[in-house]
This record gives sequence, C-alpha cells and structure tokens, in this order.
Amino acid sequence: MLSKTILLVIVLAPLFGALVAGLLCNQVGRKGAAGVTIAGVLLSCALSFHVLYQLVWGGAATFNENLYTWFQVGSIGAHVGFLVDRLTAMMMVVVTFVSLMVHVYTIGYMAEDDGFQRFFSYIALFTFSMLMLVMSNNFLQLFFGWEAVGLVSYLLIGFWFKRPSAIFANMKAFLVNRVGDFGFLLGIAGVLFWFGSLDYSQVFAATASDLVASRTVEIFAGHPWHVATIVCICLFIGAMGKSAQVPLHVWLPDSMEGPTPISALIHAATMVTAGIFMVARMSPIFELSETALSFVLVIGATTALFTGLIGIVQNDIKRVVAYSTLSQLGYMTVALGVSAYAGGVYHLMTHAFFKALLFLGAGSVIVAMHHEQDMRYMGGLRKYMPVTWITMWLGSLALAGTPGFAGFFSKDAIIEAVGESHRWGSGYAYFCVMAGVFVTALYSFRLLYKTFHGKERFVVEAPHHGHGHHDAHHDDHGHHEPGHLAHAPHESPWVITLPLVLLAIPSVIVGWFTIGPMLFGGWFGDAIRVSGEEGRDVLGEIGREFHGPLAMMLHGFTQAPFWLAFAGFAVATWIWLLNPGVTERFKNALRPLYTMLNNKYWVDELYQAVFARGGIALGRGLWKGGDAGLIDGVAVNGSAALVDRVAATVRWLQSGYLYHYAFAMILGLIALLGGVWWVTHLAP
Amino acid sequence: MIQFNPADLATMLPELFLLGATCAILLIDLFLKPAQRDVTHWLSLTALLVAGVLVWRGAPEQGTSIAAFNGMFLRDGVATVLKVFVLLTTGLVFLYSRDYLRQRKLFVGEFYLLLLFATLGMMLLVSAGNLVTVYLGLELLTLSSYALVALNRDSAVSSEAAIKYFVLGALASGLLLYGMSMIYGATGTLDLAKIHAVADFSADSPHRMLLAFGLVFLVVGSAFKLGAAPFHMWLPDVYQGAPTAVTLFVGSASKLAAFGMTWRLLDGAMGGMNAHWTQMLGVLAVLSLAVGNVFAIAQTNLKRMLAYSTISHVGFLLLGFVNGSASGYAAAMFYMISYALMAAVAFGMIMLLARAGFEAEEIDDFKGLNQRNPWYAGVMAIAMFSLAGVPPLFGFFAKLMVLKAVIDAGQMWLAIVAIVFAIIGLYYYLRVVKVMYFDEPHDKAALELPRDRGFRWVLSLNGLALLALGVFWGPLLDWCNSALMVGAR
Amino acid sequence: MITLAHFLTLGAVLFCIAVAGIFINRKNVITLLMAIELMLLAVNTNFVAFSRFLGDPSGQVFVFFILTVAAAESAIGLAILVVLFRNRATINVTEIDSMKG
Amino acid sequence: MHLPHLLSLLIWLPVLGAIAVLVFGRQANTARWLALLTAVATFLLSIPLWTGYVPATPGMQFVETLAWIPALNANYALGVDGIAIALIVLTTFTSVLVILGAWGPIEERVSQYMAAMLALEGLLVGVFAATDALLFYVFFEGMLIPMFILIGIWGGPRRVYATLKFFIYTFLGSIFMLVGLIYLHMKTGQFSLDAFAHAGLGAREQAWLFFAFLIAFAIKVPMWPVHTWLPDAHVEAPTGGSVILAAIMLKVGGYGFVRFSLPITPDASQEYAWVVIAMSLIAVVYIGYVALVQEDMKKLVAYSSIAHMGFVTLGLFVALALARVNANPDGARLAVQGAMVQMISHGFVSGAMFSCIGVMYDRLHTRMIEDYGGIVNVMPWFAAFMVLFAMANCGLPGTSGFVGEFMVILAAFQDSPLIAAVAAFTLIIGAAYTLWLVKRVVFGEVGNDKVAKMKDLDLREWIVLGAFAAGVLAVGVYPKPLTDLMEPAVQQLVQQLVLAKM
Repeated sequence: MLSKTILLVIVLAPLFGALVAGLLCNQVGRKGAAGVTIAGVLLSCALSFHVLYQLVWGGAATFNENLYTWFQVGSIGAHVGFLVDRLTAMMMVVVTFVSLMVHVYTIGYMAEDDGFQRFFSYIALFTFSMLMLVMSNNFLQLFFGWEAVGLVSYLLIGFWFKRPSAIFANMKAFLVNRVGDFGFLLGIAGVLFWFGSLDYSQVFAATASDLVASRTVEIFAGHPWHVATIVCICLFIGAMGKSAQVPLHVWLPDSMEGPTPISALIHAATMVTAGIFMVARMSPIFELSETALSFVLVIGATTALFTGLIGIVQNDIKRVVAYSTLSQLGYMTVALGVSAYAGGVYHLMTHAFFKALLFLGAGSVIVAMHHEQDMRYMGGLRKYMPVTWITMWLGSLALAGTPGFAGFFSKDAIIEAVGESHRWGSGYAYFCVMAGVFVTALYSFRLLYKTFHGKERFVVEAPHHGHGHHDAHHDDHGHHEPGHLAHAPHESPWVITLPLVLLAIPSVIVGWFTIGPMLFGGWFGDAIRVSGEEGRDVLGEIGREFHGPLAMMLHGFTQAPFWLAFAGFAVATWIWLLNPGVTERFKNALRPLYTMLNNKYWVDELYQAVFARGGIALGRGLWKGGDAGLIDGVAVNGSAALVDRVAATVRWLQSGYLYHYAFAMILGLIALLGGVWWVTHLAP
Repeated sequence: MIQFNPADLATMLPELFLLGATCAILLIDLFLKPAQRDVTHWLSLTALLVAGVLVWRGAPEQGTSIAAFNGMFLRDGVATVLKVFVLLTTGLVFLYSRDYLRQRKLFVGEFYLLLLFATLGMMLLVSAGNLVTVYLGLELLTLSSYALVALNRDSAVSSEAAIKYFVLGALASGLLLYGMSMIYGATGTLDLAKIHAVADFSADSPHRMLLAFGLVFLVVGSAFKLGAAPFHMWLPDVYQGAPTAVTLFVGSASKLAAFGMTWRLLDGAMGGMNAHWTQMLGVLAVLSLAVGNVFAIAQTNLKRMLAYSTISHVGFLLLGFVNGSASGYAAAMFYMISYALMAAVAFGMIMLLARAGFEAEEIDDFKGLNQRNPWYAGVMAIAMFSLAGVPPLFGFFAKLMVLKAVIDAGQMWLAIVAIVFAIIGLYYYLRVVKVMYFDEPHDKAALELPRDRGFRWVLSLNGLALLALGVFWGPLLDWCNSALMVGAR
Repeated sequence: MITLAHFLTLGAVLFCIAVAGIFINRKNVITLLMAIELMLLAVNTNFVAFSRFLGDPSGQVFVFFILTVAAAESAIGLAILVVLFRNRATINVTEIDSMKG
Repeated sequence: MHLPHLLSLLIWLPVLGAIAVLVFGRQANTARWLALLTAVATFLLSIPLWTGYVPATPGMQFVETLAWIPALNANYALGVDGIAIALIVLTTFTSVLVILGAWGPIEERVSQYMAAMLALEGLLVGVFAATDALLFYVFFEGMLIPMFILIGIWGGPRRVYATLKFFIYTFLGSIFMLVGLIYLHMKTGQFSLDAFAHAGLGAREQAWLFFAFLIAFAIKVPMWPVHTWLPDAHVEAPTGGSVILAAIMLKVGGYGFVRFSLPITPDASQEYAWVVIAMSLIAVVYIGYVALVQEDMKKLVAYSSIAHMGFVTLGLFVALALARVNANPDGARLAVQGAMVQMISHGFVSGAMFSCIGVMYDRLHTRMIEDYGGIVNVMPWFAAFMVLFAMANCGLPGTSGFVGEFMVILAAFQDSPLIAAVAAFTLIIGAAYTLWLVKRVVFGEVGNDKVAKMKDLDLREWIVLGAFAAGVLAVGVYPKPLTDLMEPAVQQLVQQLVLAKM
C-alpha cells in the first residue's frame, strides 16, 4: 500500500527547497540553498525508489486518490490528486534521479555564478513541477505541471537574463510551447466534453464504451470526424510543443542558451519527454484512433531523421547534443505512433540517462574551455579531462545504439516495432528511423572526435594580471578571442565528474535488466493499454521472438541497424579523426545540402517572417488602421469633430441681426402653420 | 352678469400683498440714500417671504381649484407650486446679486422694484384663467424684464440685448395676441376653461382652421417665452448682454412662469387639441435640443453657453408636454423647477467670481478654480454635472421623469433623440468642469470671496440642494404630481 | 356689405405688413417700434371685429387693455432706444450685431 | 448573525470617509491615514459578508429595503448573492491597496485624491449591492464623476482628452440602458430587478432591450469595437485610477450582463448571443495583436485587459447557448463560473500589473517600454513580482489567470470546438505580448543610466504587490472557495436562463 504522505513528501520536498532557496536566498546563502534543495530532491529521490520498489516488488496496488477538489461546478469537477502506477513510478525515479545528479553537478558548474541560489531554487521548482505532471491523476493537474515545467524552463533558459540571445530564446521557447498548449488545452476540453470527465480513470473507463469510441462530430458541416481523432491530435499537438516535434521543434536548439545543467535535466532527460509520457499515459485514448496514431508516427519519423541531419553540421557542442535530443525524441514518438508505447517510454528512460550524461559531459567540457562552446576551437581534450572523455564515449556509444548499451535495447526495439507495424506511414517511418541510425552515429562520433581527439585548436595564453578569477566567469567568454584560453583546460571537480560517472553506469547497463520485463513482460500493467486488434500490438509480436538480452544483443550484430551505425562510425572516423581536412571538400561539394542543413531548413527564418514579423505587422495594422484609424479616427473622434465642425458652421445662423432673428421666428411660424394646414387638410 | 365677490380678494391675497408691498417699497426707496439701499434689499426679501408664506398657507386642498373674478384668476396646485418656486428663485436673485450690483453701481431701487413687479406679473401669469389675465401677467413680466436687461445704462451690450429682447418680445406678444384673437373668434370667449369646453375641433367644425391657426400662434408665443427653437434667437444675446443678476432672473424665475403660461394655454384652453400641439411641441423640442446642444459647443462665453444650454433644456421640457397627460406635465414642471435651481447655481457662481470691472463670464475665467477654492469649484461642478444629467444629482432625475413621460407616451424615437443630444450636451458641461479642475489658474492666489456672507451660504446651500434633491427628490415629485392630479383622473 | 371676412383680411394684411416691417427693415429701430404698434392694431382690429360679430363685449375690453399696454410698451421701447443711442451713437439695425454666434 | 445594514454600511462608510477626508484632510498625511483607515475598516466589514453568507439559502441575502420614490415604486433596495459578494470583497480589497499605493506618488491635492477614491469605492459597492434598477443606475453613473476627476487632475499629459472620452463614451452607453430601464418600468410598474427578470416580454421588446443593455455594458466591459476609451483612459490615469478602473470598474460591465441582459432578456440574448460571442472572440484575437505592438506599457496592459474581459462575455453568452440550445446546464454553469472567476482574477492581475507599472513610473516617470530594460538587475524583487503577474496575465496554471480562462474554454468547447479554438488562441497571443513586454522591460542588460539608479521596492510597495500576489496565487491554487461562494447564484442564473419569457 502506498502512503499518501510519502507521495506528498516526494512532491513537496523539492518545492520546499525551492521556496527556501528562492525567497530566503540572502538569508540561507549559497551553501544553504544548495543544501536545502539537494536534501529535498534527495529525499524525494529516495522515496521515489521506495515507491518503485513497493510497486514492483512490494506488491503495492496502484495509488489513485484525489487530494483536494480544485473546483466543482455541477457534475463537472476538477481535482488535484495522484495516480501512481509503474509508469508513474518509473518516471518519478528518472526525474528525481537525474534531477539529483544535476543538483550535485550544479554545485560545481554554477560555482562562480551570482545567481547560484536562484538556480537551485529553479531546478528544485522544476523537480516539483515535473513530479506534479507525472504523478497527476487528471488532466487539470497534468496541464498544471505541463505549464509549470514550461515556466521553469522559461526562467532557466533566460537564467542569464543579460544575454539578449538567452532572453530571446526563453521567450521563443515559451511561445512555441504555447502553440502546443493551445492544442493540448483543446484536447483536454474535448476529453471533458466527449469522455465526460477530467479524471484519468473515468476517461479511460469511458473509452471502453463503443458509444464514445465511435462518436463523430461535424465541426465543419458535412465532415464528420471521430471525436477520438480530434482529441488525440489536439493532445498530441501539446506533446509536439513540449517534446519539440517538427514543426514545433525550433525552440529546443535555442534553449541551449540556458546553463548546461538544465539542458541536461529539462531539455534532454525530463521535460521534453513529458509529451512522450503523456501520450503513453493516454494510450487508451490514442488506441481509439488509427488516424491520430498515423499522424503521430509521421511527425515522429520526420523529427527523428531531419533534425538529426542538422546535428551533423553544428559546431556548438551543446547544439549537437540538442539536435540529437530532437532526433531521439522523434524515435520515441515513432514508437508511440506504432502503438509501442512501452518502447517509447523505455527509450525515454534510457535516453534520460545517456543524454543527461552527454549534456553534463558537454557542460564539463564547456567549463574546462572557459565557456567556449564552439567545437572548432576544441580538440585533443582527452588528455586534459579523462573522466569526461570516457563517460562521454560511453554515453555516445549508448546513443549510437551499440549493442549491449542501454540505447541499443531501446532503440532497436523501436526500429523492430516500426518494421512490424502495418500502420499508414510506417513505411516512411521505417526508412526514417533506419537512416536516423546512421545519422546518429555520424554526429555522435563527430562530436567526440572534434572535442576530445585530434589537434588542439585552442591557444593557451599567458595569464593576465587580475584576470585570474574573472576568467572562469560564465558571461566572460565574449571578451576573448575565440579559442584563446587564459590557462590550460583541466578536469572538472568531483561534483561534476561524480554525476557523470553515476549517469554513465545506467547508460551502459540498465538495458540488460530492464528490457525483458519492461518491454515484453507487461511490466506497465494497466498503465499502458494496446488494443487487442490484429497486428496492433507490435511489441507483443516482437516479444515472441525475444529470448533474453544477450540473444537480442547477439542478434543485433547481424541486423541492419548495427551496420548502419557502424557505417556512421566509420565515416565519422574517416572524416573527422583521420582526414580532418576533407570536411571542407565535402562542404563545397554538397554546398546546397550544407547550406540547407546549416540554416536548419530555414524554418526559423520562416517563422520569424510569418509569425513574428507578420504578427507585428498585423498588430500594427489593426492598431493604426482599426483602432486609431477607423474606430477612434472615424467613429469616435470623427463624430466629435463632426459635431464641432457643425457647431462652428451653424453659428453664423445666429448672425446678431435683429431682422434675422425675427425672420427665423416667422419662418418657424410659417412652418408650423403649414404643418397644421397639411395635417388638417391633406392628411386623412 | 359680472359680480364682485369680496372673497375673490382673499383668493389673490399673496398677489395683493406683493402689489402693496412693492408700492410701499417704491415709496420708501425714494427716501433712502444710496448707502441705505440695504433696507430696500431686505424689505424686498421680506415681501417675497411673506408672499411665499401666504401662497403656502392659502394653498387649495389637493385636487381642487379656486377660481376668482369669474374665472379670471385661478388658484390651484400648479399655481401654488410655481409661485413658491418663482418667489424662491426671485429671492435667490436678490440674495446673489447685491454685491454684484454694488460693484457695478447698479445697486438701485429700480432693480428691486422692477423685479418685484415682474414677480407679480409671473404670479398673475401662472394663476391666469383668462386670456386677458394671461396677457396682462405676461406684459407685466416682460416689460419689467426689458427694463431690467437695460438696467446697466452705460453698457453697450446691455442696451443691444435690451433692444433685441424688446423688439422680438413685442413681436412674440403680437403673435400671441393674434392667436388669442383667432381663438376668441372661434369660441366667443376669453375664459380658458370655457374655451376648452367650447372649442370644437371636429372635422366638420366651421372654426377648425381658425382654431388650428390660433393654436399655432399660441404655441409660437409660448415657445418664444420658453426660448424654444426656432423662437430662441433672442435668448443667447439677452443672456450674454444682460447684467448677470438679470440673466439669473430671466434664466430661472421667468422660465417657471413661461412654463405656467404654456401649460395654462395649451392644456387649459386648447387641451382638446392636444393631438396637434403635442406634435408641434415634439418638433420644437427636437429642434431645441439640436440647436441648444450644438450651438453651445462652439461657445466660449459661459453665459452664452448657458443660454444655449437653456434652449436644450427647454427642448427636454417640451418633451414632457409631448406626453399630453398630467404625468407628462408633472414631469415637465419637475424638470423646470430643477432647471431653475441649477441655473441659479450656475449664474450665482458667475456672480461669485465677478469683480468690479471683471465679469467672469468667459469659461476660461473659471480656470483652475479648484486650486483657488475647492469648495466653490465643487459647487459649480455639482451644477454642471446636474445640468448634464449625471446621477445622483437632481438634474438626472428631472431628465429621468421626462424620459419616462416620453416613453410612456410610446414616443421611443423622441426619447432616443433626446438622449443622443444629451450626450452631445454632456461635452460642454464637462468642459467647464475640465477648466475648473484640470487647468492651471491664471492667478494662483486664493479666490477673493465676496463679503456678502449670506450670498455665499445660500449659494452653497443651493448647490448642495442639487445633491440633496438628487437623493430625496421623491417629495418634490409627489408635490408636482399632486398639483397636476396625476393618477387622480 | 362688409363681412367679418373683410375685417379679418384687413387685420391679416396689417399684421403681415407689420411682421414684414420687422424683418425686412434694415434701417432704423424706430421703424420697428412702429411696426410693432401696427401689429397690435391688427390684433385690435381682429378683436373688435370678432367682438362685434359675436355680440360679445369682452373682446373690446381686451382691446382697451392692449392699447394701454401698447402705450407702456412704446414708452419702454423708446427708453431702451435712447439708452442704445447713447451707448452706440446709432440706431441703425444693421449695426446692432455685437453679440452673435 | 450578521451586522444589520451591513451593505449600507459598506456603501456609505467610504462615502462618509470621503467627506471626512475632504473636511479634515488639509494635511496630506492626515488625509492619507484617514483614507487608509476608512478603506481598511470597509474591507474588514466586507469580510462578514463572505463568512455570513449562507450558500444553502437561495436568492439575495443581507437584504435591505427602504421606500425611496413611492411615486415610481423605486426603492433603496440592497441585497447580495455570491457573485456580488465576491465582487464587493474584491472592491474593498483593491481599494485598500490603491490607497496604500497612492501614498507616495500622489503629492498634490492629496485629500481630493483620497476622497475621490473612497467615493468611488462606495459607489462601486453600491453598484454590486443594488437590487433596484434605478438605484443601480445611479451608482453605475455616479462613479463616472470621481473617476473623471481622478484621471483629469492626476493624469498624464493627454488626460483631458482621455477623461472626456472616458466619460462621454460610458455615458453614451449607459444612457441607452436608462431608456431600457424606463421601458421596463413602464411594463412592470417598478424598478426591482427581480420584477424585471420575471416580466414577460415579446421578441421585439427583448431585442431592443438587449441591445440597449449591450451598448451600456459592452462599453463598460469594454468589448470590441467600443473599447477605444480604455487604452486612453488607462494610459493617462494615475496608477490608482488605472488599478480601480481595470480591477473593478470593468467588472461592472460583466456584472451588468449577469444582472440585466441574461435574466431580463434571455430569449433575445440567445438570439443575439452570436453577436456577443463574435465580439468577444474578436477581442481575444484582434486586441491581442494590437496589444502586441504597443509601445506604452499601460496601453499594452489596457489592451490585454480588453482581451481578458473578452473571456467574461464569452463565458456568459456561451452559457446561454449551452443552457438553452444544448440542454447542458452543467456546461452553462461552468461557463458562467468561468466568466465570474475570470472577473475576479482579472481584478487581481490587472490591478497588479498596473501597480507594477506604477512602481516603475514613480521612479522614471515614463511608461514607454523603450525607456526601460534590465530592471531585474537593479530591482530583483520587483522583477520577481512582475514576472509572476505577467505569468498570471498569460494564464499560467497555478495563478488565478488560468482558472477562468480554463473554465470558459472547457465550456465553450461544449458549445462549439471552433469557438473554443479561437478563444484558446489567447494562450499564444496573450503569452506573446506579455512575455515580450517582460523581455524588453525586465530582462536584458540595464537599459540606461536612469534604470541603473532605480531602487527596489520599499515596504509599502512590497505590501501592495505582495497582497496582489497572494490573491493571484490563492485563487490559482485553490479556486474552490470562490466557486463555491458563487455556485448558488450561478445555478439560479442558469435556471433563469432556461425559462423563456415570451
């Protein structure tokens, strides 16, 4: 039996830490802020493991209870409550564990920053919000968490609020997410209307009814749509925003303006996967609509391949990882699209570990490079920072899907699931995910080679007087020539390397223990439901072929994905390790392709032109033309001016001459006489 | 035949008293030195007060009408109400104008005597039961008014105003008389009640045309006295040209009398034809609203602006007549009373600010008044908001009652026209408030108040009354209703 | 035979002349005073004629009142005229227009 | 048991306080303390209203009736239900903060300022408490006078234009309502709102009345296209004036719809609901875009107010469609609740936003966005509040701004998903204009030397913003007490809606 108190503590401990660190930042000081938030997150991490243990081995039942009623209007109620099953518990563990790692890492990474306490407050607040999201038992609270993580993401991307690029990026992130939320909110409204509740359990119960499943609605007359399709697509639009799927992916690369720890925590491991989690959680609804799932599939596949391609040409170390995240999120989405929800969630978990690792590793490099992020000025760092080097290699191998690593199990399962699926769009998706494997390997190893191997492309300058302390300061990098370091890079302190190591362990081994039960063992139980229709349960199909992780790994060596990944590795090695000069030749040979990738398919430019500038132009037009011109100019001030002008004009009627006055009276008299005559004689 | 009944004298006791008192004051004033003119002042006020008490005491029982001198003189509810307010506003004129007159060397007995005679004329007018008494009362009032307008003999504008007033007034009297002659010809009687009884306006009546034309002339004569467009042309010039004390009188007390005359003539005598004159008055009302409000916007002279505002208010007043029933007249009377009280404050404020050699009649003269004297700025603001018809001030409820009368009569479009012009009108009243509150004064020094403490107190009370009557206006409404026997018929 | 209509026509004609005199005259204020007197005479004609033909004396009584008042009116009118002339040194109607608008 | 004549007390205490301030307030500090004392006392007195309200008893409570004009059957009749109580408490709460907020910034003619504020408070309470249409109208119009003065004396450079526009615009609207009220009086012989609500009215009559009410309340709310007075009035008004205007006076319009349009002319309201819904949706989209390009912070927030008030009207009229066409009373209740919560929330949020702008204006005496930048560097606490209120303004869950919009969108979806979709566009555009404002004002490098010298909040400002923040968060995290308070009234309204009057 899960105790409500424990669950409350899990949620509230980080919040408490956040409030203390944020509101009392001056009182508690740096150590206090770090201490209280880490204690909070540690507590909730430990309790999360406890909850997971209880659910998996302790035989505890799913917890589903409301805490309090948010509002109750007639039969429509909204509550705040927790639903904790294995899916939730897994997410809680991932969230709190990665969060804990990031908290620790932050001590080192942000050591020199003025906003130290504020940062801790934010990430603890994020942990709270994310937990609220995953533990919710209803759509309202889901939306609360959804938006709250968005808020914290906004605050953290713009953490260095003096940087114009940062505060542009955070606004962009929030707005693009809002586009997703627009759909999400409508989806929630649809759920309430057509499924009759905001509560998960009631909604899912309603999906069983044929009445709901087959219900259609004509939003535009003459075009009946399945309500489930509408709801699912709307909800998925929300997921597209949060999980940065094409075409709402544009915010994620820019979000790298935030400090690296949050890139790891929010923009790789947890928040961006909220969309994946949400769709998995909503699997009973999504199962009602093939159309919606095809939509999900195509979007995910597109994201998986095309954002990965961009990663190949990026020079900013964080951006490479960011595009890789986009691509991996695409994989997860693809898994959802073929009804392999467990596969998506499973990849979510493994990805959380190795991607957090990669980000934190990148952060470690960045710290060593005095906040230089451009890989063109790196190279040969392996000798300066061995721990980072090795852990990054491990993470990259996992990412590339090297058999045996965590990433292999999850990704291979997805690819196989797509191969099994007969859903509309699965052919396209299969192509994308296969090509994606090659691309993933290409950019992953490119990153490693350019960063840790080859020649040192930076210059270590003689230390200046009085600059020693200042140099490490985060916002100082702009003052230097690119690639010029004040002193040689060195390995990061233990608070940074420890999380790397701790994250590297699951990145390597977690697949071995978990693939069997989680993917094929029905581990998630009732949390994820797949329709029993013929050919729908692709994971079940694969599961029949599954004979343990070792067999899967060995089998993996014989499969196309492995060889594709290997090809990627080989090409990357050839180009970036062995023949660094060849890149220029490639660039010139493939100029149009390179330009397109380098400009990210001009999506940003398009949005900027259409939505930003277009919106401003529209607003200005409405303001000047509509408000100031028509309404105020013509109707309001116009009529006032008209009255004024009339008044000024008719004044001359009052000429001051007696005879005019008398004449007016006589005219009035005659008019009245005429009127009376007309009335008495002519009118009946 | 015609008999003399001594009781008739008692019926018109207030008028007789006022006449006697006026003659006495005339004589006393002859023997006073200019420095002792205050005696005339207080005697005049006392005369008004006593006359007022007599009117009040002698008020007939509700719903009854006492006729004297074979119906020449009537004493009924309407007469009582109007007389009380005529005497009250005349009293206000005396109270407000003493310092003003003194500064301009106009503090002379003639002012008091002419005003008292005019008051007598008004009392007669509102009590008239016969065309002759109507005419006599009217002439007593207007002849005195002509002279009053020209009181400041050295002022070019005053004499210009007087000559315009005189010529046009005489023209209007002529038209009125001409109409009376037609009515007389058609009915063979001068008695209002008999005219009402005899007048035959059926389609086959031989006198139909005569009556109809006579009615038009009566309407024109009344409209002139009220100042309804297009018979309003005298009004701005007279308001502007006359000494403010006289303007105050013309703008308040005499409007009450004009209302009384209009009601006596149109309802009392021509009530049978109200289908016709309500239409005429409807047209005049709309014209007045338009002319008054639109012209007022272009004004810079406050007195002139208030003149146009008067025209617009007359338009509103006439809307009450359009209803053609007792409740409509009651609303109109209520409106007229409210207007008289509001105008008294506005003109009183002009006199408060005026100095020797400075008339304070431009709107800009009120600039920054709030900084110089917030209390009187507040009083003026109350008057302006009340004139504009903003609740909770008296003027709003007057407008409410008239609108109600119009809507009850089913004339929705008239109500809409009225409110549209009310909005236009709002603008120029607000301009005065704006000048007082939002503009910087020319002269930052505190306002130098007139020495006359009574003036200041009464003006303040007058202003507060607009607020108080805005809350407790029920009794006054009831009084007006009972005077017109609303609901009794 | 002179009928009521003749008198009324006379009255109307006189009245119209008077009214026309008021608003057509651009010269002299005194002419206005005369026109006003004429107008009152027209009214008096009407009253007397009606009174005679109706056989009712009250109309004639009214005429006496009108005559009396007319006298007073003229007096006041002339007085105002004097004041006006004193101030403006003119009694030309077209020059009395200092207040307008 | 509650105090007798509590409502009268709440109306007249501030008015008397205003008089006292005028009389005794020669010294600026005397005026301030006297005003604060009155406002606090009024606020405290308004609390028993909430606690003493019995949700189980339907209809008006704390009823007071006194014959006013017997000839017209008009009464001094007061009474409140949950909706009115919520708004009254909002009024008294905001008034305290406004008076506190004006402590420093208003230095000239302090007593008049404070008196105008108190008088305004009394009149506003009167509007929400009146159950007699004539009395309502008197309060409704009467409050124009103090507001006119407030904007005109203590306003910005174009204050005269703004205040005249404000006055004439609103007067224009309400006077049409007056005609409607008189007409209803003719039909029923009294001015009681209850009688109006039960009067049988034909389709044509209802249509006329509906539009008369619509003009009045649409201008007050304000709805597109009769909104242009609001940006001007807000821009020129002193901070306190803006706060009262946005936080409470606009609510009078929404309240008017609840008390007049919906119950008195339900059939016409249904027939023309599309007009109001269309106007509301235009308000959300059109005004959102206009807000986006404003260069003046106050103007921006003013436009955002219009957009947010669009949700109020949207909710109210969607409710009509739900109750009558779709036979979905629960949805209708949700819509009305959403509209009402949105009103309360907007009271907090817009009040807070204007207070924030006031804080900045007091330091730099400019409202132009371009004159600021990087405030967070010098005023971290202020920036925190500002970001919080900005988030509430874009409807972030957990803040009050979310609750109403959420409910209205959920309900609107039940009427038509398309309506909900257009309304939900506010999620994007609202965030766009608000966050862009925040980006340009709060974040970034210190904009200029003047900004660099700005001091963070003092205690007084802290209290004001903190109180607003408390309101914003309380309603956002736990709206149930508020919705429970209003639920009986909402239920009754929806029941009334269903009944045809023809």
